[in-house]
Amino acid sequence: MKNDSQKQVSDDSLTPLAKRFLWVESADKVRLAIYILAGLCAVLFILDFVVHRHAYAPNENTPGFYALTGFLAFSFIVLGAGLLRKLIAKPEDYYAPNAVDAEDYPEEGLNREEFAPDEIVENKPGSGS
Amino acid sequence: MNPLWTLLPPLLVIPFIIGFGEARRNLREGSILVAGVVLFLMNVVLWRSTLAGVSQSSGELPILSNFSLQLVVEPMGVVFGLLASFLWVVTTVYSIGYMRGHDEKNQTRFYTCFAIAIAAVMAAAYAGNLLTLFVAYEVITLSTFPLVTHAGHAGAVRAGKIYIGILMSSSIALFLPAMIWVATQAGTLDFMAGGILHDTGISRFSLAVLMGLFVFGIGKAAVMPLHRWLPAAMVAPTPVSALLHAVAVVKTGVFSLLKIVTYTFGIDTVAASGAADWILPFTAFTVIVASVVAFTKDNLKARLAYSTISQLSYIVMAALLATTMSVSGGVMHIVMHAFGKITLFFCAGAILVGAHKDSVSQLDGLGKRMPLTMAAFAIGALGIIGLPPTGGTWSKLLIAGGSLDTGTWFYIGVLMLSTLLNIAYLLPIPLRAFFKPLPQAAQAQSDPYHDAAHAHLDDHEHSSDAPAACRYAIAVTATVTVLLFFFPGPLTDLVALIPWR
Amino acid sequence: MLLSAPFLFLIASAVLAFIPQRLRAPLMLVTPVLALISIIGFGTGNHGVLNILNFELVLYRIDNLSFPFGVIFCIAAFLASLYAWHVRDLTQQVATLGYAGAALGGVFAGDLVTLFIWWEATAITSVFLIFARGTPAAMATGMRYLIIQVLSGVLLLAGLLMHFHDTGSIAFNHLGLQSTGTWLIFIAFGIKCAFPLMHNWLQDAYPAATVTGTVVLSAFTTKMAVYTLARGYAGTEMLVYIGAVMTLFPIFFAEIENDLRRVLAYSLNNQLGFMVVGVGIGTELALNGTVAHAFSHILYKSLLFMSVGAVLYRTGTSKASELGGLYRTMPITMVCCVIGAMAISAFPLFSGFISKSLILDAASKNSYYVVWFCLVVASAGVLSHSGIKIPFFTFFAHDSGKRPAEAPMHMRIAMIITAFLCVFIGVFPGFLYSILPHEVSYKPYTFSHVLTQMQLLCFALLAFVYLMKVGLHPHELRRVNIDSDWVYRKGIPSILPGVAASVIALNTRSREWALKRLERLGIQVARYASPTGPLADGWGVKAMVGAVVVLMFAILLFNLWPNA
Amino acid sequence: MMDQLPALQVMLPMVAAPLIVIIRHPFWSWLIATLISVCACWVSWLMLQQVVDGSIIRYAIGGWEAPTGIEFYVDRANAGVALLVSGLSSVVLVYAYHSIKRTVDTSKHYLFYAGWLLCLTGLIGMVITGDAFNVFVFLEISSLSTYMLIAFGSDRQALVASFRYLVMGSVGASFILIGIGFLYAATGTLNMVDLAARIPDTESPRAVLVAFSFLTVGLMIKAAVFPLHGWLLNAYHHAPIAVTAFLAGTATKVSLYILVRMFFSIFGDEYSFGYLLLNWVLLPSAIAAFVTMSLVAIYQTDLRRMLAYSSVAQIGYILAGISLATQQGLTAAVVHMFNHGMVKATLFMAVGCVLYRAGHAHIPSLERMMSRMPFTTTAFILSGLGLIGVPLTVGFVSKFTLINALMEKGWWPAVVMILASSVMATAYIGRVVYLMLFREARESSASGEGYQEVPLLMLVPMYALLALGLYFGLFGSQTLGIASGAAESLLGGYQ
Repeated sequence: MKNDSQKQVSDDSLTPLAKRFLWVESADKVRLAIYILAGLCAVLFILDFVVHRHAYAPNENTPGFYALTGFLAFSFIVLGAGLLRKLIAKPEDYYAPNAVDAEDYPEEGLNREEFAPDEIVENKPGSGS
Repeated sequence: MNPLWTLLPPLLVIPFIIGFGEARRNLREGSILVAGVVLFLMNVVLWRSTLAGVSQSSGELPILSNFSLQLVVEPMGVVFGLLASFLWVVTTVYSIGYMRGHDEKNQTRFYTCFAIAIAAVMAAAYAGNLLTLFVAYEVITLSTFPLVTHAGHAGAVRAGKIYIGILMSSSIALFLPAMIWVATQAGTLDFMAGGILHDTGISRFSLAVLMGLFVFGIGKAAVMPLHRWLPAAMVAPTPVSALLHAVAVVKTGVFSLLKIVTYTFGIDTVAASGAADWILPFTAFTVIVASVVAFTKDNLKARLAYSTISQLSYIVMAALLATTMSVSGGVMHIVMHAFGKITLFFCAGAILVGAHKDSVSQLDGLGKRMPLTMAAFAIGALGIIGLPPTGGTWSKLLIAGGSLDTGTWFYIGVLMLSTLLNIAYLLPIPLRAFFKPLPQAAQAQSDPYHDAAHAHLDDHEHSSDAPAACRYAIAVTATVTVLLFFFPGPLTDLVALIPWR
Repeated sequence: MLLSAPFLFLIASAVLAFIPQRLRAPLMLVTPVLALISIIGFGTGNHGVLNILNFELVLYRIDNLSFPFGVIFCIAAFLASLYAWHVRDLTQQVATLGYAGAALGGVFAGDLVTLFIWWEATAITSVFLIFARGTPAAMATGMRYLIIQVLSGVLLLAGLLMHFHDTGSIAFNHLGLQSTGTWLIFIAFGIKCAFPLMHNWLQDAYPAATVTGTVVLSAFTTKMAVYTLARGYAGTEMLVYIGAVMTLFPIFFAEIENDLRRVLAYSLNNQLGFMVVGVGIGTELALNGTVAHAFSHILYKSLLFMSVGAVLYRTGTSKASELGGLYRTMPITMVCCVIGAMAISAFPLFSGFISKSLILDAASKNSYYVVWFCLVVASAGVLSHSGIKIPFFTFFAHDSGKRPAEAPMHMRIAMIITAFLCVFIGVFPGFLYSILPHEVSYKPYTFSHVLTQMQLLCFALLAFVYLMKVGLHPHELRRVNIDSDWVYRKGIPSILPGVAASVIALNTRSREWALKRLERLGIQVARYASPTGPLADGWGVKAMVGAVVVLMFAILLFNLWPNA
Repeated sequence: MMDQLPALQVMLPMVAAPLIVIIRHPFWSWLIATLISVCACWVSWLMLQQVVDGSIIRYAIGGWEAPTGIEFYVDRANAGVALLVSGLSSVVLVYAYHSIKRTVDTSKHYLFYAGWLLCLTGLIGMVITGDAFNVFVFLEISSLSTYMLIAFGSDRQALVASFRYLVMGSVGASFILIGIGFLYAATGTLNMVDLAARIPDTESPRAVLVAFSFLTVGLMIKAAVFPLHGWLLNAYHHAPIAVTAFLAGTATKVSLYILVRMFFSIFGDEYSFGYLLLNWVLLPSAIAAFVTMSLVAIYQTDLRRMLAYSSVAQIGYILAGISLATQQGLTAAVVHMFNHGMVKATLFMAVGCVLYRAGHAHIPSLERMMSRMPFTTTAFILSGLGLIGVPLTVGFVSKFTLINALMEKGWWPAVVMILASSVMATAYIGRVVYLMLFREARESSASGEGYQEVPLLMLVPMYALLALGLYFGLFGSQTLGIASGAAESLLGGYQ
């Protein structure tokens, strides 16, 4: 909530659906979620040793193959991309004025609307442009 | 019906044009319209009877001992005759709006020369032999000269000199001897199925030279380096540009070449002898370079002119490739390009009359003021590029297909590249009109060439679009451009009747 | 023929221009429904066979392969129209229907000429969805897009003509890479299918389109290309490797891309890779996988574009660096986005799972182990950029402080329906399997299959959490990334002016030189030929007497000529 | 009566000339001259009718048969030339009435018309005579009267021009005389048919050769063949315009006819072109003529002078046709003689109309002539197109035939040169036409406003000739038929 110029919306005025996700604000609950994920991973990993999987590819039946692949592939991609960025990232106006990156989306195509707790029901469709 | 009749409406209307004159201009233009419609109907009659397999010809006028003037109806001529007569009507409607809206002077002279040119175009369309074609060709050159210099100022005069200088000297220095050479070799100049040169024992080298004489002698086909008259002629009033660049002049050039290749050389002779092989690169060069030059032109009409040069070389190329497919494509492209390009010129004129703008860079945001004009422009542009849903697709398909039969894939590549270039220089015009905002300081700019525009700036400033007559004409040609895509049948039926051998 | 699906769309798009504003959006909804009915009503077979210019055209061919594409295109058109209910811009509306119609036409085209026409038509119609943004940048982007699309078209034209020249037939059946013509057609298809190095138009154009336009764009062109590849080049081994590369390299770009719509475009490219691999393998199973994947992909990719579009619509930006924390006020959009993300990541019970598995299975069954492994890696990658990055950085992550209102009602409805379909297909794959081109005996929900997929995804998630914790995950930065389009956007334009200038200078200089020569010649000639010059005035008595002598001499000389 | 036609042809103008001198009345002398000319024209028409089928009229003067007496020899070749001469004379005479009244002192009109008739006598006589020495006699008659007619020109330079022509013409005439002398010495006859028969087996070929060269060069001078055309320029420029029109159409053509007759009938094409390779002289001369003279014409500022140069160039075309020595080439040459005669006469008549009203023929001052003198201008333009050789005009007919003939012979360089010259012709005519039609009149020449059309008596003959030209442009097969017959007769030699 660093941006104070924006209209403050208190958590209470959110829709019920949104309220269900407020836990992501809490560090504890997030940590809990991570633990759950870790636990799930552990269970899945263990299952590999229990269940006989049908496989075609070599090494596919190696226990933990998918787990390891998932983890390493993801890490490789993310880290590789980070390196890639060092090579190819350019300022946003690099291709300007012939690219949309450097310009704002034209307002007439938008319907900017602030969240208003009182009227959760949307105004009619088509009130846009 | 005797094809000679087709010369009468445009010629007979001339006394009426002069007689009614400026004082009774409604009657004057009304009479032209009547003549135009009659002429079109005559061509329709010829069309129907050609489809029915009836061959018609006029009597012979022996201007030389062995060679006469004669008109003969054949499918290619019917295509051209129908096209020219139809567009004469449309162009006249457009001219009424344009010439009045633009307060042009000497309108009587304008319409008179126009009518003479149309009569000559009819003669060219139905020319039964090379001599007749040559005569009609020259008459067209001479009768359109006053149209080019219509404005009368120094620029128009200079342009007129280039125009007549190139067209006359090329036709005298190259076309004429080529024709006489054919006469010397073949002893006849008649257009005959399969050509007249194959049994004359003419050498391959001579054939190649002869072909060169024809291609460059027919300066109206605007193969580089004989193209400069075409952009020069742009000083003419827009209906003239439309007539010159879509119907009468340029199309006579390429049409003549198609006829010569088909009926004088015979496509088999050309293909077998390779007579055209050394000229084809010129056409390819023209196709590409003219497109590139068009890209650099900001003046709308100049851009269209270079586009025309490029497109004409499509047809010349089609003729020189000399396969049934490519020549069919060439004949069809005459029609397809005519409708597309005349639409573009009509639009250019409408923009000039309606908004007093003549440069591509001035068109930003104009689409809101002249939606119909700019939409039609987009359609015309698609027609030139050869994209669906316009008829240009079919002709481009055939020309490209025909180029394969020659065993080289170079020309198909040229056509493809040209298509992309066409997009790059044509489509931004309507697009910026529609999708770019009006410039902040939307002060009306006027064209230095058209001083008359200043005086009427205020009157037109409030008008939303071009004059009504212009809009009707634009709507008609744009619609036909699209219809030719969905219903190419009438055209293909005619083309299928061309006797190749 | 006018009642066939493509023409229904075309007619409707033409009608749009002539009916009042309030009827346009409903018409746009009705048209896909009617078209779907029409497709089913026509039934399989060749319709609209006619002969133009010696070409035997088959305008409307419905068979097992084209049918599912037709169905999904109609659905996509319906959903996109619903999503765009608020749009009052006639250009976009006409373009949308025209584009959908053209894509349908391409899919149902029974010959190459008809295909070519629709192929070009998709380019012409779709580009207006980019132009409609109305900015100079959109103009430029649209022109680039159009030129590349038409380039594809002209290559197709050239190829089909060569093919016709070789075989005398324009029928669009299996082609294979057997001649220059078919190679050209292959490249044409490849451009629209965004093969590596031909892909840039996709990432360039999609972020430049309008909010609703991108949703439309994402559905048709590339999938039509997949269809044509499946039709013409099934079993072409090269496609397997092309597809494998396609699945991998966009992931890296997507990972560091800031504009979420471009992230999705890269993701789209990566998903196309799976389909291309399927085509390349070419077995019944693989082709089924391709079609199924295209089907489900259209849905979840639309859903993702819709949700990002909704955010853009409300906030004015789709850049990850500007967003975050939107779940508070746009929860429905967020949920739909997450469903889309899970679908594309191929979580079990979502559509991606039941379609992608077919392709992976086909790859391993046919012993493309390396490729298979690439696909597995790519699956993890999909999770990274589409499954996590899109929803996470938009709706969670650090709070941008933006508090936009929830997406408008019609957008929400559209998203919810799409999300429902993603889940529905995932849960009941039989429905989708029943319309695939070949008989399906595949069971996606085996224990080991679910297990391995969950292992892959969960450990990938774990890696994400780990990398976030240790701070190795790249931050979202306001940057653009160079792709191979640098060549024609920066490289060539930077040398072109120089080249052009030198050509122009050469031309000018040579012309000036020639003109000067001519002028000098003219002056010389004028000096001789002018009224007082020697040519005009040099013919006095003396000259004549001289000439008489010369002529006499000449005539007498010939007396001595050898032939005498 | 019909038997006496050749004699009538010559005698009519010859007798009428002294009659005019006796009458001395300006109007009557004009009328008589005109009527006589028309009669002569009619006579030549009748003659043409008689010979057009290929038959030959041989008329022995005074009943003394050849070779002792002098005979007139009329066939297809010269009947046409005679018709051209007498026809143009008639038309131009009608036209000349006003033109001459304006420029020549009334008291001298009778002399003028008498001179004209003598000139006509001489020209027709040259054409139809069958006797070599007689050719010289008639040539002198026509030449002397021409010198006089030229001297009638309104400006002082006319005298100079006349004198120069006199000098050059005399050279030419003496050469011809010398040539005839040698021929007589070598063969002992002056009758042309006899000459033709005896030359091949003469015992003194050297003498024949010398005769040939003197005759050729002499006739070339009279025919104004490049580079012996020096007299023509000033003569055409400064003579009364009616005289110019007449001479341009006839005088050079008659000399060319004699040349052709000599080459083909007397010496035979085998001798002239096969043995002597005369084409190596004629063709370069022709090419030089139509290239340089067309070029020079572009730069001229006086309309008359421009047309004079053009005439030299056109003579080059005719010469090119002759030098081919083929049926086709000769046909082209003959038809071009005829066509060019008509066209050039019309053009000079139009120039005369301009002179009549404007008093000058300065090209840059011709702006907007169309609005001032529409009929004159139209006539000028239409015949100008004919000169260029635009299709549907007579010029096209001759050019087509000529190029066709050259191509059949394979003389490509000549073809190229003709085309180049045609382009130049387009330039010099086009320049004038452009000025007349389009150029706005400048302030200075605005004072010339109020030109009117010339009197009807000038317009009617001009338009008659124009109409004839247009007719033969459309029905070129008729002139070509006659010309082809003429060429056949010429090539066939004397029977």
